[in-house]
Amino acid sequence: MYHWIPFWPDTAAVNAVVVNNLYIAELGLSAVIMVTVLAMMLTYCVRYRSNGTASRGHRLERTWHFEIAWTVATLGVFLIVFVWGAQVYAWLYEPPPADEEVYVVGKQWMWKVEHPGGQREIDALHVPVGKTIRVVMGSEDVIHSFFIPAFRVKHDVVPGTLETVWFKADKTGVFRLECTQFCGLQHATMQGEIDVMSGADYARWLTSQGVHESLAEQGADLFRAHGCSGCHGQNSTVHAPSLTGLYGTMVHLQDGSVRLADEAYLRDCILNPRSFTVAGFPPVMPDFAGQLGEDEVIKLIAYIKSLGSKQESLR
Amino acid sequence: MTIGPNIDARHATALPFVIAWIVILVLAGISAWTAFLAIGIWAPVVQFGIAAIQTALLFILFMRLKGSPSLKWIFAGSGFFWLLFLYGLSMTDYSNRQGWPPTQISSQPPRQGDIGGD
Amino acid sequence: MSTTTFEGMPATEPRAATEPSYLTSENTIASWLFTRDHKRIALMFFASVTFFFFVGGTAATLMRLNLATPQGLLQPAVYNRMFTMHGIIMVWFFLIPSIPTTFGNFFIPMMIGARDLAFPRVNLLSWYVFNLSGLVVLFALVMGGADTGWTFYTPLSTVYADGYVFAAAIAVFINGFSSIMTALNFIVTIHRMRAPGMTWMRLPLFVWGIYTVSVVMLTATPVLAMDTFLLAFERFTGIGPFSVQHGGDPILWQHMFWFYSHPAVYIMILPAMGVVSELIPCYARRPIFGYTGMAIALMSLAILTFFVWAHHMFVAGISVYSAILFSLMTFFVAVPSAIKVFNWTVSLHKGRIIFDAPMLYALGFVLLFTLGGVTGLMLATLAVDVDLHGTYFVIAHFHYIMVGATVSAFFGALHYWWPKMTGRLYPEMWARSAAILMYVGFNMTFFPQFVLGYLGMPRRSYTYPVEWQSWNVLSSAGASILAIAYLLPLLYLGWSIFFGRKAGPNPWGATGLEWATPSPPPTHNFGDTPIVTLGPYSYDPENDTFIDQEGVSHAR
Amino acid sequence: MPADARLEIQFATLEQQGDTAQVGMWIFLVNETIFFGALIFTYFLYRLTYPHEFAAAAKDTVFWAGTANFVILVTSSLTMVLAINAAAQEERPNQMIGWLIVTVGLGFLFLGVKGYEYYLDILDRVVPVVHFEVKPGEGSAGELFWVFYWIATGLHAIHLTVGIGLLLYMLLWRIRRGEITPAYYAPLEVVGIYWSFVDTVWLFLYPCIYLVGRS
Repeated sequence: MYHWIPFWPDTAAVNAVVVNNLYIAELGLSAVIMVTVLAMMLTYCVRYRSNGTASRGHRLERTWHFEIAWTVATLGVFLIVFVWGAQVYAWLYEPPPADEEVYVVGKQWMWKVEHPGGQREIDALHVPVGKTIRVVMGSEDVIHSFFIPAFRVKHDVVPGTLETVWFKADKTGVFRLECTQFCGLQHATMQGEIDVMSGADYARWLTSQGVHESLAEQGADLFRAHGCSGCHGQNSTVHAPSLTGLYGTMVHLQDGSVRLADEAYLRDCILNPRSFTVAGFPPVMPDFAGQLGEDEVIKLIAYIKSLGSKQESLR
Repeated sequence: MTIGPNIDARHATALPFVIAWIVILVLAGISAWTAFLAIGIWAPVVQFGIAAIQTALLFILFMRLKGSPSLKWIFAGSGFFWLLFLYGLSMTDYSNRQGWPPTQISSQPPRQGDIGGD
Repeated sequence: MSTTTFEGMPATEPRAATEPSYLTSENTIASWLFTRDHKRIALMFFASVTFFFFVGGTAATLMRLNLATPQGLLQPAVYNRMFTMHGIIMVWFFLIPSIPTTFGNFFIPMMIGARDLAFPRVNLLSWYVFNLSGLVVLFALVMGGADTGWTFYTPLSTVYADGYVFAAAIAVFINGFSSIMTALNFIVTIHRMRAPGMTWMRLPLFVWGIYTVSVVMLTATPVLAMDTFLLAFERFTGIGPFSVQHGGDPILWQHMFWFYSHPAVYIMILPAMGVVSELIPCYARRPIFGYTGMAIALMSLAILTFFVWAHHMFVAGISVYSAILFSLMTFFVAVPSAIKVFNWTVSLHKGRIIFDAPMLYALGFVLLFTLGGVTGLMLATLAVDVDLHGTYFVIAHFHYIMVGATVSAFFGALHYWWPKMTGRLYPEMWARSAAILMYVGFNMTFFPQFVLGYLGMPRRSYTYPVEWQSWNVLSSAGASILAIAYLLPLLYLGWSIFFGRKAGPNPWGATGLEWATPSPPPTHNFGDTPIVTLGPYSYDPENDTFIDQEGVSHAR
Repeated sequence: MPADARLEIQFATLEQQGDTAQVGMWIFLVNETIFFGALIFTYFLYRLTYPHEFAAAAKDTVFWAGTANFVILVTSSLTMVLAINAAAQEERPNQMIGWLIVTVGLGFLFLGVKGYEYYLDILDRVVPVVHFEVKPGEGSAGELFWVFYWIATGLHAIHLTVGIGLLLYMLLWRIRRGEITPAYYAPLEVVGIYWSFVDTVWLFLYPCIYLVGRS
């Protein structure tokens, strides 16, 4: 390849292949439309130039059936493209069961990554090839956008909630990680690397990080330090919902609604518990908004998830 | 299509306006009364329904839409019509966005794929 | 004034030729500053928007200069302020007001046979409010600028940005009043001031374009006004409906912002479509293909444009179902645009085409608009948008529409109506070269950005990896050609005011009512109100004749 | 129609001029409707999201003041209409002036009540950021209600002040110079339309602000 003039980005994930196909189809459609318009325009411009001798008689007068035919044809083609795009979109934003999970916190101007084993990285993400990776993302300040061009994966990271994307890399190598939502002065440098490794390399990398505590263990420390265990612990006398096996279940709330206990729900419960009083429990939990950083919340969530989940039974 | 200054019979009497004024105030009384009843979601429904009726009275009588050409009717309605776009289409997002509203009012459990769980 | 007639035109004396032209009737400064003449206000608007065009263009030049090297030549803070100011100024101070306030102001009353707009004082006030908002934005710029991007996304704009965001938001807020006043004036004028016989289906398509754009301005701008008001409030006090700390939703800002700013794209393009629908029949010497369809397409664009705004938010974390709905709506809105492209192209069929500068601009418009349109389809496709959102692909796409198409139409309109506005002809060869140069420079600037976008270059970055430099240098080189193409008309049009050949009342042999007046027109346009008997565009390419809207036949 | 000093050059007749002015005002109200509608949209969104917090916060609004102002405004709309009625009839110019003065008086009365209510609000510590105390049950979203309260009532008061200014302009300038006659009183009608619209805004603000959390 002419490396100095790149035309096509790396394609290194199953997500990317699917998006590529759609993109190529649309490029073809665009080319057909452009060439049609250009050919018609050039033909008419040459043939009917002011000193041309072509006949000007019998112009198209009753035009409505041309217009209707043209309209219906374009609408039909557009609808096909729409359905295709919507299907892929729903697939892209509906995470399948994950082999691995990582947590990412966006912060002016870096990506902080935490692996479940407690390994931490900044502006870098090591993942194994051929595994479905689920990325749970939060923001500490402004809206960022998590973008891996080689995977065609992007999602905004909005403060105040947790977002999820997934990908399955199918090629080892180093790819770009970007922020595509302008986030302040050094937005342009809020970039990193995705290092896709073979399974063995990845396992070696994980152990070489010199980590003593997994994310869930760190969460357990926080769980005790902030007094959560006083009410939610095994031997507590306070009437509080048990967290064991909570993740992935449907929770009935006081106001009659039902929520799936996913990461975003757990985050909301920790930070703003009174809006999420579980049916049958008194609303006594203090709210932790302002006391916990996004990465601490993520550790707590990792701990709660480690208490067992009903994921298997849901599928 | 010239519409002259409205010198005609409907200006001669103040009676319709006084009646409309009384109706608006009575409706306002009902509206305020519902606020003190424990009827939950129906209170705002009744209140804003009454506000709509009062608005119609003000627009048609006090602002003299009655007897005006359709052009003014169209413009009088189009502001509200355009607001429907804002309210309706925004609600397609807010009614089933992941994690919004934080306390979900519908008792419909969200679809699994929508939440991104498991 | 000149009464020179076009070669071959019947030497009928134009109406009210004895009345002095609007340019020369009074010559004091006060007669300009307190004028109620729509034509003078149009020229004042023209001066204002041209000034802001070059301010915004300077910012763009600095940006392209910075991006010629991977590590950037400017300080990051300066670059961030440049693209923010480029966006704010180009969108609200050039593109949105450009065609409506200059050519709309000048020609709407003339095309419908009125002596002035319905509310001349409101029209003048609109100019003052516009300049007031311009002063506020220049104040923000001089004091250090804002660094949020023109989209002001919260919470960056409310809490974290350290520029003059408050002043910039207030400038946008004030600017909205100007938009609303102008739009209101046009709607009332087109409804109530049409000459006898000027039915809706006899309106020139430019009038349709301005009417629809006014409806969009009137109904979209108040949402932006409230949105920026709340933003300024939150920036000032620290609390407001977008504040995450208080349970607010930062995405609400985006909803209300794009509720305005998507229609704003149509505010820019609808009048341009109107202009092109004037130019093509005039220079192809044949009636426009599918007049009714064109008018319906304009109206449906004006409505449909309100249903698609969340396609700017497909990756923002909105509901998946909502995103699918908005994507579908976006494909629907593409249909009227496709109809228009088709009709413009077919309007060349069996014409007698003259390649004067306005026609070159119009043909360039159609091609650039089509390319912008098909790439818009790609962005409307949900899955592809996930990849392309926030990259240079988006930049290239909307510049094709907003700069390629709208600015081409602006220059086309400027050349087409220049003889009417000033009474002088522009130098044709210079104008043709500028038009071709602009087309070449534009494509060279923005086509590489499509490639860069798909490669993954994020927008609003002052720096990028070395391997993308070749594309960026190409783009910057194109930008310098484009800059020359934009400066050229300033020179030769300026020259033509003093030295150009005098223009007759109807140098192009066009059918509209505005050409039934002398060039430049007298203060009150028409001595006696014209009576319209025909629709626009009664050109006959077979015999090379045309019939103006008052029913008089002319040989060209 | 004979040539008239009040007829502007772009119009053919006074009828056309007067009617065009009214259409212009209606089109302006499209814009105003959407402006306030967008604000009320943010209100609805957060009220649906935080019903309990909004109820707790809205309990502290001054019910009697809002209701009194409702009555005052609706009554002023009536007197405005009566003034226009009188303007249409040759024999009643003094009645027109009388009703207009009553309308202006009611406008000032509204602002007086509103001002006193603001004073009570400040005593109650419900001014976000500068002077705010979180009441039980409000949570942080309660402050959003008060942000809406101050912005909405403030913007409404500005609109009403503009209305009073327009009425005074009519009274002290147009009417005094004899420009409002039974043959041409469109300017007064235009002001009347605007005045009633400001009233309409209050019809919606009243249940938004004063009728929440009372049960």
